[in-house]
This record gives sequence, structure tokens and C-alpha cells, in this order.
Amino acid sequence: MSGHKVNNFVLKMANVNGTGSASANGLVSKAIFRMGVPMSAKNFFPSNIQGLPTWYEIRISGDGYRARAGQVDVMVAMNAQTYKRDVAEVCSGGYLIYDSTWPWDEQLSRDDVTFIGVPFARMASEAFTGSRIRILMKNVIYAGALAALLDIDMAVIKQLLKDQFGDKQHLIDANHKAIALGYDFAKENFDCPLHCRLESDSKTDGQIVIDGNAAAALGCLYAGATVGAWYPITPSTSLMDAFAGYCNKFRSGDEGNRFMIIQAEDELAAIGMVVGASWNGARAFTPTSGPGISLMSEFIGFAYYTEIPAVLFDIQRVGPSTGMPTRTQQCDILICAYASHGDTQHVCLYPANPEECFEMAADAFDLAERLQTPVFVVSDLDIGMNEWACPEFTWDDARRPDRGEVLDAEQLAAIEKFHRYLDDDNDGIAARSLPGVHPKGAYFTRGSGHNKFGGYTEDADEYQEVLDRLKFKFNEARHRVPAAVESGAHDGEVGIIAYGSSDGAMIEALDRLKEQGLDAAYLRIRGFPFGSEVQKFIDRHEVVFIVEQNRDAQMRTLLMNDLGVRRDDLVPLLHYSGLPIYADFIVQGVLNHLQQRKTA
Amino acid sequence: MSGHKVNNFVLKMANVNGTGSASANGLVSKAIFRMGVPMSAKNFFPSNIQGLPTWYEIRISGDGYRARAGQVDVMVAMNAQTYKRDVAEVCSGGYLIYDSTWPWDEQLSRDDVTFIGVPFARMASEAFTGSRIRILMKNVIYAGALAALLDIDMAVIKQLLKDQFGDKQHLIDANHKAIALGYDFAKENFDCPLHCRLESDSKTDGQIVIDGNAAAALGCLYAGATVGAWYPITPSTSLMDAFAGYCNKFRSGDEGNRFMIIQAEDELAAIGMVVGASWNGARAFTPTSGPGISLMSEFIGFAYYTEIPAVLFDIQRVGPSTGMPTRTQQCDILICAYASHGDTQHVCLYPANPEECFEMAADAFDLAERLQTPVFVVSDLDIGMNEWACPEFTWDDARRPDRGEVLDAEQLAAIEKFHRYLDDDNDGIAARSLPGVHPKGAYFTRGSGHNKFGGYTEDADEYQEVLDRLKFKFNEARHRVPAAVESGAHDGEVGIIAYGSSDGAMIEALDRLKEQGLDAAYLRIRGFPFGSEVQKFIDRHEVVFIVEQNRDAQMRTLLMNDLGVRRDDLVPLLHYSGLPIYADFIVQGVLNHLQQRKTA
Amino acid sequence: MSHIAKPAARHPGQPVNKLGFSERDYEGGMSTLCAGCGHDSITAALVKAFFELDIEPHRVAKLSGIGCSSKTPAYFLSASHGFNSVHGRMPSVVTGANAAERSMAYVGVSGDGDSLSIGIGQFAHAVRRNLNMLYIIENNGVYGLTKGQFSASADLGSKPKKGAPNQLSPIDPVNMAISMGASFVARSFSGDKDQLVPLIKAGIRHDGFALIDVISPCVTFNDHDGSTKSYQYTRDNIVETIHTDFVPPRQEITVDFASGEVTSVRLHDGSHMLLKKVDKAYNADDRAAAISYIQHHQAEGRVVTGLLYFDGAEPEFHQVSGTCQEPLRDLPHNELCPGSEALAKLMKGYR
Amino acid sequence: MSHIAKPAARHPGQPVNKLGFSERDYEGGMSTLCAGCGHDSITAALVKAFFELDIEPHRVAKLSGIGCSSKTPAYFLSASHGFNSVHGRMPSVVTGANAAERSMAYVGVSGDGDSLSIGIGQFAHAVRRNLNMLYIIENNGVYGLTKGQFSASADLGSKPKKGAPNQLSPIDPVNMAISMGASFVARSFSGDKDQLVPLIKAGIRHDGFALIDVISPCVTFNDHDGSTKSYQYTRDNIVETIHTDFVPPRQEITVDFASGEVTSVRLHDGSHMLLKKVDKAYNADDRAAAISYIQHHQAEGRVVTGLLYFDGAEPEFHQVSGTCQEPLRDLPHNELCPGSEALAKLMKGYR
Ligand SMILES: Cc1ncc(C[n+]2csc(CCOP(=O)(O)OP(=O)(O)O)c2C)c(N)n1
Ligand SMILES: Cc1ncc(C[n+]2csc(CCOP(=O)(O)OP(=O)(O)O)c2C)c(N)n1
Ligand code: SF4
Ligand code: SF4
Ligand SMILES: [Mg+2]
Ligand SMILES: [Mg+2]
Repeated sequence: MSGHKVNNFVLKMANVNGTGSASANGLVSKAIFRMGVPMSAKNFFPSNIQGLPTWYEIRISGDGYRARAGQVDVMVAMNAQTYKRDVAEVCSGGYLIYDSTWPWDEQLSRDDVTFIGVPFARMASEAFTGSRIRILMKNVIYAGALAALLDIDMAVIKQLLKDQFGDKQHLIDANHKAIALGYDFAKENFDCPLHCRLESDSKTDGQIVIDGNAAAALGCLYAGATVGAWYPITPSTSLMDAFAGYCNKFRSGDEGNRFMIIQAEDELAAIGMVVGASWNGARAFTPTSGPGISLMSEFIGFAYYTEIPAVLFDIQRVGPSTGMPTRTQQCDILICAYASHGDTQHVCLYPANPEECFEMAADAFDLAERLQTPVFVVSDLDIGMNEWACPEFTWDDARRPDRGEVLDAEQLAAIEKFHRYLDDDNDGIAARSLPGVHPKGAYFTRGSGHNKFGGYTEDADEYQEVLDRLKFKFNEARHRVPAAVESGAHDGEVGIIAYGSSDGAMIEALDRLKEQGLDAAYLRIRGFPFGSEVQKFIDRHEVVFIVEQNRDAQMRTLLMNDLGVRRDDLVPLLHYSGLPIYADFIVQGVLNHLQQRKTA
Repeated sequence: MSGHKVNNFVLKMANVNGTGSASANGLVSKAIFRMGVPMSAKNFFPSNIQGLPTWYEIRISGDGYRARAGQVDVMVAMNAQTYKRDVAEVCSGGYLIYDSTWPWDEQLSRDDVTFIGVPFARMASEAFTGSRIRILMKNVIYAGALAALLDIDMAVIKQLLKDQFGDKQHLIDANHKAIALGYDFAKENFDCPLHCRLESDSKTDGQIVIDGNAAAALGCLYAGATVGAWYPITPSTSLMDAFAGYCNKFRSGDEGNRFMIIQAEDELAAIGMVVGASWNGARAFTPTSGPGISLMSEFIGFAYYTEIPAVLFDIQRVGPSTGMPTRTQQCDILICAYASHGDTQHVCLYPANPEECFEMAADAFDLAERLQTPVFVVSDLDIGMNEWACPEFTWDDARRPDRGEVLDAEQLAAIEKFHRYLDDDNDGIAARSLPGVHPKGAYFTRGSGHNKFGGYTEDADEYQEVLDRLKFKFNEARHRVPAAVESGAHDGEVGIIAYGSSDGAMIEALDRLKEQGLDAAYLRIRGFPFGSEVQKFIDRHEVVFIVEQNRDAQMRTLLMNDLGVRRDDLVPLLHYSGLPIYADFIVQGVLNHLQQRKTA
Repeated sequence: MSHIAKPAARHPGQPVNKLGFSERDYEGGMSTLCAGCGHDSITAALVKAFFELDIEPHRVAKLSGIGCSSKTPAYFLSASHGFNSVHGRMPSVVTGANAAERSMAYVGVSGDGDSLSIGIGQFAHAVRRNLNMLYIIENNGVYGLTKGQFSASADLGSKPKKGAPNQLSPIDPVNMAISMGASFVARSFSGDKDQLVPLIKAGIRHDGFALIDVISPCVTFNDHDGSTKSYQYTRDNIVETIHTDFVPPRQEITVDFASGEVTSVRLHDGSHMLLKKVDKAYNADDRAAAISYIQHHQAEGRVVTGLLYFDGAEPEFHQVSGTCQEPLRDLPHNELCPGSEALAKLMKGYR
Repeated sequence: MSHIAKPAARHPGQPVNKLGFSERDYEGGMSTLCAGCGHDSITAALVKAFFELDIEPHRVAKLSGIGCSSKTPAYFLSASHGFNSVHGRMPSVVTGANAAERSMAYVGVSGDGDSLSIGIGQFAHAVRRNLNMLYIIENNGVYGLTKGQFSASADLGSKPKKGAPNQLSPIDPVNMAISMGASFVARSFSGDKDQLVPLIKAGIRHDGFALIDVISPCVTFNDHDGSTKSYQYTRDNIVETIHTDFVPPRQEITVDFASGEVTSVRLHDGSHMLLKKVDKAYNADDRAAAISYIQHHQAEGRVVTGLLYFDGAEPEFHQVSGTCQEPLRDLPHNELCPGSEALAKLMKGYR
């Protein structure tokens, strides 16, 4: 590392899970954020509950980059099991802070890294009693040491502790004591601050720190969703936890709960409940992950064919199969678009960050009810479970839910006869009625062959007529899903398509490429089926890359299928290790390919 | 109809299901077949058990065409509920035979069709006692009348009855009596034979009549499959019924059954059983249909990732959802190829007729064990449940099952250490061991992240290494699946790609197109991933059609994805009414498109 | 929000219920089941029960899975909302529907295949939630629609039309439901309308999960000699425990309670069930005793029918969840969406 | 075909079993569960039981679903074949594996989430088939791996760490198994190795489905005051019915049968179970009585443990199916493939 890194470095904590490190780490990242310095934090945790290595990585970026940086400047190595790899990960010129209660194994040392030993465990056991409290406070002590080493504003830390513990003065006291211990020790023993350090700024004004699952839950709340059915699965569980929390806060009262959350017996039941509730006129949703989507496939096809709205959140994790439940990927693109046997196609939204999780959650209900079909919000673990700094969410009070074509009692009373699948206005959508509202609204819903009147049929023409309308309706959906957004160069030769959580790395990659003289255009896909802007973007560029976090370039398949693009006209850059993609992967991929093209 | 139609017409019976018409209809079609005249028979039955309209259509084709003709020459209208549409379906110049016990509604008559009234019900009730027997015999009486009207060889009929009823002389007598009643009445009252009639021939020598499900079951038997697990679903049920029948015949004995058929509690369990049995070294399979594949998705991804062989038969029916369970489609192409979340790809075989069901069933086990992956035999209701005339099956006694890379006890004893996912010979396939065979063979199978040694991992590189090999292995599979077969013109401009049950219509369509001056080439795809012959075929032709029995041109998606073909370079001809495709649909589709191209 | 349904056409001379509907108004489309199928009799009982209950048809939702039995919602209450879901998954759909709209009546129709093999999990968990619905299993011991394979309710030793007798222990939905906490559990026989109709009425009016397992012979695949689900076998081996009569709200109860063999139970809507003990030793309020009684009879091949367990006090689905009385789907947007100000305030917590 | 496993390394001084293996040879990888998790004690009991059973490790297949409990097959019997399937679907995999190879020992490990919610159907049907396996439910009343949600075995009124007490009736796997025809049903406690080890041994040797539901506290999410699946609660409320001792084949049985409180049951391989009645009133051969006993105690918050039901005569999966003795997967090709001549003959029937 050459020179000072002010408000621009990566801090990583290596811990053991179940030792309470999360709150100390959160304290540090939140403090940085409150100092006005942009940061984002990612958790790399194992698929177990206690005793295994876990990491917390804070990207501090004055430029506001939110992706993983791909390198570490300051490592707090609290887990002896992983010392070796933690040391190796620090960049040249960086720092490694370790617990000097026990002697450091000199074999692990490096010349180009500064090692900072603090006797965390000893300090904790001298200052506190009780084994659990000692373990917890050891973490707070390192937060204190970091405050000194990185120049974190102590006033901010104190305020945070106050906000967190409220009137539990004994907790505040204990935490203050631990912070002070670490802080003082560092001040006395080391040259503070380090070359990597913080400086107050105002860049996070108007921002919040939130994870995508909480944001999506908030979107569901604001959209007026009343029924949530789910079966726990990482990394989607926190979405329903958050929804429950918001409902308890905003929708409980003397007259009872204005929501119903059902922990289903499995994913097949969860989606069945969503279908039942939506059929009956409630806004209903289920959050899940890949294995859940597989299990829901039969019902998804049912909802497609019977034209029942349903909102599904797929918080993608690493597949195939159980895969790596606590790692991230974008590997369910195909199954979300085509889930179920028979000819089926589904509307998908691809949020890139928590703010879009909030918006698209709300949009998903409008689309599902408007189009009378399942709508997928295809998020991932990186967005869903990590802490992102983002603009405060806002809500337009004039916004009303689009409940789609639903005939109310008056309308039903006025018509001659109601036919469930008759598309009167040629928009591909047939008006529906809700059960129990009016005698004339009664109809029969069935996943078996039906004609446009809603009657059972095994007749070829009648069957085909409905199926053709469904195709037409899907095609119309492309005008309704959020359009792709373009940025970057306007008249270059190189275009890059990406979506979802690759956005952070893409924004950064564009800047880096520009530094290297390549002014590329960037199109971020936000919905499926695709709008014409996607086709135009592809046509306009000589070389088009598609950046994905899966092995098989699944979005490219959708582009081929939906737009007629030729496979080899899209150059895939595929990152599927389970860790979030980072800018340099894209930069190198683009430059390498262009280099090869030239020499070829 | 102009002129005589000898050995070249369509005979259709309109019945009510549950009235025992199947055996009379089978008698007629079998008699025609035994006369040496090529025929194939299709059943159009409702999704219920008793009391609804059902049709049996016999295509008699001296030229050996096996597809649906798309028109009817002789209609036996036994169901008053459907008189109207049955009359309408008869081609000009054709015949309609009806039950004249009750007066004919003259409103239904047509000038260009000959109406033949026979008092079937009255004859049956005069000649027989008991309501059930009368209903049954009414059908046999019309078989007798047809024998006279179409000139069916009575000796053949008698032999058939003898073969069928063996020593149950009272049944033979009753049937003879009924046949004679119908025969004599027709002879006395009408000018026999009609213009549509039969003449003995020898074209069915060396042929049999069988349905695809029985053929597939026989393939499983010959391949040495020992474990079959299933959950009943139309139209796949008869596959397991047939397998059970063959096993009882060939694999039962004093020492017990050399097979195990498990009626599972649902499809999720059925595939789990197949996975468990295959893991443990048995050849195991499950027959199902679309809804079953949806439900099996999670386990299919598991088998893909853990590399456990599994053979699945998807007897496709009309989707989406429950759809039309007793109608045919090719609508599960996509789900079979990509079932499950995460990056997954599956080997598929596409039989076109019973003879290929037999062969491909056997091949599927070899492929599944060689490649250690699920293999789908993607058949459909038309192939599976209808009666096809085809060449007698043969079996090479020298053929041995390819059990793939399985280390036996000696091999395990000889190696240093066994690692489950280590690909020693760079063919993408890692040798496996079977449980219980040798202490050194023990390993741990898991659908969660694992490294090449079989150990649990959450490490990015280790995970990716296995995933990359899987991709490589899949790519190698293209050299192992049955190659596409080409026929028709060799140097034309027009190529047509089809697969599965469209073959019959395709063969006929090629002849018709030739009559119209178009000499087209025909490529029939038989396996996925595709071999290079498919790419070459597409490259060689200026216009390439893809004929499919689904709405969304699903095979085209596979071609785009796997070969890089551009969507719009393949012109889809899509027939998805639920009835089997017929030649004229293809002929018209091709000619119309070429016409448009010219004028465009 | 809801409207009173007006009978479509008067059928002069036909008796009408309090709402002015005739029994015809509760009928459905033509059955496509086999002539003589037990399921059709249950359909008829449903028509009668709903007619007598004075329910507006459009306030009823009738849902099912897949199977011959599951087809029947198309054959009764044409004027109600029907839902033919996927195989074995009706309970989850009812759960969602009921969550959205708690004031309608829900009747689920299923088969032994639909409920005890592919759907056993959803059935069990609907019981556990004490979902407010009437759940009817039309139990014939076979998969009718796929042509007669044994189902999980087939009795040990029951003979198929051809092949070997069943050797697997049956799964008894009544037993399951009682032991998993169901609040209303009955068994009946499609051939016994007198018993079935009042049970259906009480089941609909009961606030919670009401199961009626109805032995319903499949004439095509399981009505032969040696079958333990045939008409003949069922008739020969029936043992009635408690016969139920249903008395609508505000109707006088004219029964002699003196003998001590009849008790009256008040349901939530003010209607009453009169329970007449046919077997004096039977108690419908002791789960363990009920199971024991049923199992002992079952071991000897007898089919115990009647209201087998009842608990009117168990909180149903919405009570457990603490949901508001107003159906969720009818809540206005402003009671659901906290609005921009609340959001702004909430955002402060995320700094 | 199979080979005798040779212990990898001698541990001098350590006791060895008849095959020359030490207990170490039955251990597995390092547990990654929380310190104090009940599941680890069950793992230890399995190690001990298999060691004492003198089983060659590679002749054992250990299978599971997904969950903390389902991870444990990685922590015992490293030298056996392990299989971590998908959530709730272990029973079907064992069914297939057992179909293919009937001579190995199968042990399935599951959780209350894995077996009673997503997997309840497969569990029920494995019971029904009397599949020859030992099925262990490591029952903690919560979903441990997904961080402590209540499972379907959570007792009425049990308190979570935060939030409202559970209001749904529990599903009791023991009750289910007994009523669905299981042939060996026991409950135990992870903290009671003396009770658990012999049960495991007997369960493995029993020819048919053996269920042991083991209360196994989750120290992280369900071991607090108010939880009914905590160590404390379980210890305080345990009621043992019948204590089982396991005596291997050909070993002398040295027990005093005089008092009439101990009975001996011979298992298929010649080993014996000695059943000591702790509660003299308990009979392990009456399904209805067993259920009634368990339910009555349950209603009062007591946890009934021990061997609760046993029937050694019920035919297991392969017996019901009439399969040959030789494992199917080992049959040579010529016993499976009828050959070309038979085919030619068969073809005649299709003319
Ligand atoms: C996922 C799925 N698997 C299988 C089927 C085929 N299937 C239709 S009905 C049925 C069984 C019905 O049995 P039951 O519920 O007892 O009804 P019954 O016909 O006897 O009244 C089956 C297996 C299906 N429709 N869907
Ligand atoms: C299809 C699917 N859905 C959800 C999950 C997430 N999941 C993993 S373990 C688990 C529950 C485990 O509970 P239990 O079986 O009781 O095991 P415990 O951890 O309590 O031992 C769930 C819901 C999954 N892996 N797969
Ligand atoms: S097959 Fe059986 S269950 Fe189905 S309709 Fe016929 S009699 Fe009824
Ligand atoms: S979370 Fe609970 S069940 Fe899981 S390992 Fe920890 S203590 Fe055991
Ligand atoms: Mg049935
Ligand atoms: Mg648990």
C-alpha cells in the first residue's frame, strides 16, 4: 500500500460464529456510516449455527462503490483457525490486528504487512466476569481499538450505543468500558491513526443502511400485502422476519392483526396458500430460495394457467441442489422464467439493491394483479442479507395499488353474465371476480383444460384459444415491467449488460475501464420479458458482454429466446464462486476478450 | 371421395367410455393388421372413467403411414351425444354407420355421405340376456358388420377370438354369434364391401402392434432394471403396469422376485426411491408425466449435482398444469433439459415410436450409469398409449449393460484411497463405488457444496472445480446420445427438423411435399445435448423449419442455447391442440412460409 | 360488501328455504362419474345440507384436489365458487383463501389418494391449524381416476379385482385427525344420507376444522367380493356410535333429554347439535378413548361411524393468529399502508 | 461380494469389539454443531451402539435430510456410506437403497422439522411399508438450522425465546408411527445414554421399521425456561415405561425372569431384547393402549420414554414384496435379461 487511504479501504473481521461478533462489527460499520463516509458491509458466514469461521467485510469508499473490493487493507484476525488465510488476504502495505493474549506464530508473518497485537482476551477477562460476557466484550474491545486505529469518531460510537441499548444503563456502561479499553490500549501502544483511516464527511446524508430483505418486506407492507406464507430457508428467512416485525409495528391493534403470516409445512404448501389467498382477493406473497422454487414448480404452472396473481421472492443462493446456502449466486434465472411443465412463462423483476427491493416488491403486486399471473422478484443473498448504504426510501401517498381487472359487486350486477376468461378489451387480460362478492361472480377455477368461459374442456380449439391469449398477455407484459436502464458511454462500440447484484461491481468497472481508455455503455436489465430498449442496446454495439453470477449464462438464454439474439453475439462474463462479483473480474474479462478479438 | 380406397382409409369408432368398446375396436384393428395391411390406431379418450365420449381411430395405410390422417372415411357412430360432430367429421364420399334401433335425426344427414343404419341395440337385446353382456355384444356386432362392409377376413377374426379367449368356450361362442349377427345383417342389407375396403397383403410380416409404454417397459426389463418406483399418472401408468406384467412373467420364481416395484406416495418419493436405489447400484427408473417432473425438480437437481444415475420416463400430456391429461403434446422439452434451480442440464432422449421406446429405454440406463446423471426418455401420450405397428423388436445377446465407472472390491482394495469426485482420466466422469462393497469405498454423498474428494466445502475454488467438471461432462455427453438421423433430400434448400411423435406426420409430409415439387431434407433429433450433425444440417440449408407439438417452440430454445443457432433462423411449425400432429399441418405450414418468403 | 343472492328462477311448487332458494339452486353440473359411484351420493347430501342450511351459494367456496372425488365440486352448488387445485394440495389453497376472507364457508372435497398419499402433509397441517372448514374425504380405498390402484386407506387383506390382497397397514384419516388435534371428526357412509346430511351441516357451522371421512364405494374398481370398501361390506360392518341431528339457530329443540342419551351442543352461530348415543359407552370428548374404540373395532373389521370426536372450544386458525374480524382482503388501503410520514420516521432508525 | 473391513490403525490399550475395531473406528468427523447440542449426544450413542454391535462400518448406510440433526451422519461412522439428501426426503432414498440392497444396515437420522413438516408424508409411508431401517428423529421442537422457528413437534404452550407461546397442537411421531402400523416404536432422551444405546442396537437388529424419537435439546434456540424441550424440562418430566437391554446372539442371558417384570424377545438374527417394565401397567403390544397411555401423560406434560410398541412378527418391506434374498443390485445380468429367444417368443403375442 502506498500512501494514505482516507475513507477508502477495506476492513475485514475474521470471527467465529456464535460469539456475538455481529454486534461489535455492526457498531463499527454503523459508526463509519454515521461519520458520513459511504460504506457497505458483507457477511461471509458458514451454513451452521456456532463455532465455524465467519467474516465481516466493510468496504469504505468515499466514491460510494458498494461492491466487494476484492482485497483487504485492515484485517482483524480474531479466529486462530483461519489466521493463515486471513494473513494471506491482506494486501501489501496493509495491517493485521490479532489477539496477542497468545504468542503470534512467526511463521505466519509477512514483511509487507504491519502486525498489531492487542491482548483482547486477556483484557476482557481482567475487566469482566462471566464467560459469555467476556466473549462478547472481547469483540467490543476490538471495536474500541479500531476506533483509535482508524480514527472513528468516539461521539458517534457513544450515540450508537445509546440508540441501541436505550435505558439499559448497565449494558451501555459495559460497552463503554470495553470500548475505552481497546481505544486506550491502541492509543498507548501504536501510532494512531494508521495510514488507513477515516475522516468525517457528509456523503451519507439522506442515506440509510439496510439489507435487501428488510427493504423488500417494507415494500410488501406498503403495497398492502396481507397474507405472507413461507417455509424457512436461508437466505430468505429474514424477509419474513422483517415483514412480521413491520406488521407488528404498523398493523396490530385492539381490533386484531391486519395481516396473517403463516409458517407453512413446506414450500408446496406456502405457494398453495399464496395462490388461495390471491384467488380470494388478498395480496399474498412467499419468500424462498432455489430449492423452494423447485418445489413450487407445479403450483407456479397452475397459477400461470388459471391466471391467479402470486408474488414470489427468490433470494438466490448457490446451486445446484442444497449447494452453498450461505453463498450468493444468480442461478435461478431460468427456473424463475419458465418454472413448471408445459408451456409456461413468468414475469420476473431483478432488483439490484435494497432500494429496488423496496420498489419492486410494491411493483410486483401491481403487476401480478394487473397481469393475473405469478411475478418473481429475483433477488439474491448478497442483496438480501448484506448491509447496503442507500438513499432513504420514499413513498408517494397518492399511489394506489393497481388491483387489476376485478369486477366489483356493482359491475357484476350490471353485466349479463360473467365469464372468467373472456378478454373483452383485447389486452390479453380477462376480468376476474372475487369469491363471495356477488352471486353473478361465481365461477370455477381449474388447472385442467378450460375454455374462455371458464368451462371444463377437452376440445382442441377451445383449449388453444386460451393458451394463445396467455402468450399474447405475456408478450404485452414487456411494456409493463420496469425498463432496463442505460448508463455509461453513448456512442461506444462496447456494451455491457448486467442485472441484479452485479450492479455495484459494474458501476465500478465502468469507471476503471474508462481510466484504461475504454468508454463502455452499460445496460442494466430490470425485468423479463424484455422491452425494446434491450434489443436496441444490443444492436447498437459491436461487442456486447453479458455479466452474470452463474455458470450457464442463464440470462443470455432468456435474451436469445425472448429477443432472438444469437448466442455468440453475447460474450458472457460469468462469476459463480459463491462470493459476490467484484469490479476487477469484469474489467479483466472485458479487456482480455477485446485483446483476444484484436489478435484473432 | 372419388374411387375406391383399398387398404387406404380411416375408420373411426365413436363410443361411450366404460361400455367395453375397446375390445371390439381392438378386434377390428388387429384383424386388419393380421391381414397384412399396415394400420395404426389412436384412442381419443376423456379424462374420466365412464359415460363420456371416446373415439378410436384406425388409420389403414398401405403405404405404412402411421400418423393421424386428419380426416375420416368410415365413421361408426355409436354415441348419440356426439352424432353431430361425428357426422361433420366424415369426408365427402364417406360412410357413417349408426345404430338404427332408434330413428335417425334427418337434420343430421348429409348428401355427400352414405348413412348405414344397423339396429345394433335391438339385435343385441334380442340375441343376449343381461344388461352388461348386451352392451358388450352390441360392440361386437358392429365389428361383425364392419367385417362384411370392409371385407375383413373372417378367418382372421375367428383366430383372434380364439387367441384372446383361449379355452373360455362360452365367450368364444357369444362373440362368434355377435360377429355373425352383424356380418349377416350387413351382407343382407347393404352392398358389401364398400368403396373403402381391405384386401389381404403381406406388408405387416415381421411386424407387431404395441404401444410405446409397453415397449419402454420391455426395454427396462431387458436393460436389467430391478427397481421401479412410481406414482400413478396418466399417460404413464401403463408403462409400470406393463413392467410389472413382464417381471411377473420373466423374473418371478421360487426364490422370490428379481425386481421390486414400489407404488410411491407421490412423485417426490418416487424419484427419491430411484435415486436411493441407483446410488446403491440397482438400475432404477420412474415413469411419470409433466406434473410429476415439476414435483421431482428438486431431486433431479440433487441427482445432477451428486452424480447419481436415474432414468425418468416423461410421457408427455397437454400442459400447463393438469391441462388435458388424456391428450398429447411435446411440452416438457424445456423442463426435462433444465429441471431444478441452480445451473443444471440434463441428458434427454426423444423416441419417435415404440421401437425406439424399447431401444432408448435400454440405452437410457447405459447412459445414466456411464454419465452418472439423470437421463430422461421424453415420450408422449401418442407414442405411449396408442397402438403402433412396428418391426418386431430384437435383442443382441452379446449386449452387456454399461454400468459405467464403478470400482469393484478388487479395484478398491488396490487403490491407495478412494475419492468420489476425482476424475482420473479426464473424461469428466469420476469413478464411483457402491455402498457395502469394500471398506475403502465408503464416501459421503451430499447435495451441499463438495470438493473433488467428496468432502463438504464452502470454498469458492473447490466448489467451482466440481461445477466446471460437470459442465465438461455434460458437453461430452453429446458424443454418447443417439445421433440425429437424416433423411429426405440431400442437396435441397429446405430442411425440416422434428423429433419424437411428429415423425410419422413428417415422413408423410415429406412425400406430400415431394408430390408438390419440394424435395426437403428431414433431420430427426434423438438426443440432447446435440451432436455436430445437427449444426451441420442447419448450416447446410437455407430455410430450416422446426416442427414441434408445443406452443413455445421449446426445442428451438435448446437449439439456440446448445448450438448457438439464432432464433429466427429456425421457422417453427407448432401444433399444440392436444391431438397428434398430422402431415397436412406440416405441408401447409412449409408451403405457406415459403410462399410468404417469396412474396416478402 | 356482499350481496344477497337472489334465486335465479322459481320452480313453482318446489319447497324453498328461508332465503327463497329451492334445492335445485344448490345443484351443480351433470356428474361425469360412473353410475352408482358413492361420490355422487355425497354430492347429493351436500346439496341437501346446503339447501337446508339456508346459505347463500355464492358465500360458499368449494375446493378440491385431483381425482374422481375431487371432480365433484363441479357437481354441486354451481352458484358457488369452485376451485380444482393440484393433486393433494387443496388444504393449502383453503388455508390461503380462508386467511384472506374469514367470513365465507369453505368446503374441501378430497379422496383417500389425494389426502393420504400425496396430500398427507397438507391434510395433517390443516388439522393442526384447526382451519375453519369442512373437509370431506370420499374414501374408496383406491385411486379411482387412475384406474384402481390401492390407496393408503386400503385395509389389510382387502382384495383387489385382480392380484394379491393388500399387505400394508392402512392410514386412517380419522385416527390421524383425532390425534393431531382436530376439533370435529366424523366418519360416515355415502349410502347413509340420514347420518351424513346433519354431519355436513354441523361441520359447516362448526368454527374450526371439521373432518368427515365418508366411505364411498368405487363401483368400477373396488366394489367386489373381498373388498372392504364395497357397499356390501360397509353395510354389513357398520357400527354407529353417536348420531347427530342439526338444529338451526332459533329453532326450538324438541327432544327428550331425560334418558340422558341425548345431549345438546351449541355451536358458535347459535345452532345446536343433538348428539344421540347409539353406543352408550362412547364418549366423543376423549381423544385417546375414541382412538382406542375405533382401533379395536377396526381390528375386527368393523367400520365405526358417527361423530367421533368434538371439541367446540379449541381456537380456530384466525383466533390463534389474532387476526381482525374484517376479512383481510376487504381492508382499505389506508389501513394497510402506513404512508410516507411513517416511512420517513422509520428511515431514521436505519441510520 | 462384500469384504471384511479391517480396522485402519490399532489404538493400543483401547478395547476392541469382536471384529477387532475400537470405538474410534466408529467415530466420524468433528461435529460443527453448537457446544452442548443434544444431537451430539445421540451421535455418541450411535458410535457406542455400532461398536458394541460388531458391525462392519462399511456395511452400514447412514442417511439424512437437511437440518442440524441431519448433519450428524457426518459425525459418526466415517467408514460407512453417508448420504445427506434433500430436506424431508430421506425416507424415500432409504426405501430405494434398501430395495436395491436388502442385506445392509440402514440408519436414517432426521429432525422434527425434517420429519414432521416437509417430510411427514415420506415418514408416514416409510412406517407403512415397514421398511427395514432404524429411523431416529432428533427432536428439539424447533428448526435449529434456520434459527429456531417452532416445528410441528412443539408442545402446546411451549415458550419461544421471544414472542408468544406455541398455540398449535403438536404432531407426535410416536403416536403417528404406532397408529400407522410401525413395528418398533420408542422414545428416548439424548441425555439418557443408558436407555438410548440398547434401543439403537435393538432397532438396528429389528427386521422392520424401528423408530426412536429422541428428545434432543437445542441449546441455542430451545433450552430456556418455559421450553418443553429443554434439558431441564425433559429431565423433570420423564416417565420411563419399559427399559430395554440388548443381548447379542449367542451371548448368555443372565437375568432373573422370576419377578415377571422382565421378558425376553428374540430378534431375527438371534439377538435378544430384554424388556424390563419400569411401569408395571405398561404393555408394549397393544397399539391403542400405548397411544392412550402416551396421550394421557402428554396431556399432563410428561414425556413417556422407553420401548413403547413392539411387534416382531410384522412382515417387513421385502417380505411384503416377495423379493428374492440376493440383493437385487447383485443379480447377474442373465438373471434379469430374458434374452433374444424369449423376446422373439414374446413378440408373437403382439401380432
Ligand atoms: C402430481 C400428480 N400426480 C398424479 C396425478 C394422477 N392422479 C390423478 S387422480 C389420482 C388419484 C386419485 O385418487 P383419490 O384421491 O382416492 O380419488 P378417487 O379417484 O379415488 O376418488 C392420481 C394419482 C395427478 N393428477 N397429479
Ligand atoms: C426445500 C428446503 N426448504 C427449506 C430448507 C431450509 N431448512 C434447512 S434445515 C430446516 C429445518 C430443520 O429443522 P429440523 O429438521 O428440526 O432440524 P434441526 O436443525 O432442528 O436439528 C430448514 C427449514 C431447505 N434446506 N430445503
Ligand atoms: S372410477 Fe370409481 S371413484 Fe371414479 S367415478 Fe367410477 S366409481 Fe367413482
Ligand atoms: S442450533 Fe440447536 S440444533 Fe442446531 S446445532 Fe445448535 S443447539 Fe444443535
Ligand atoms: Mg380414492
Ligand atoms: Mg429440530
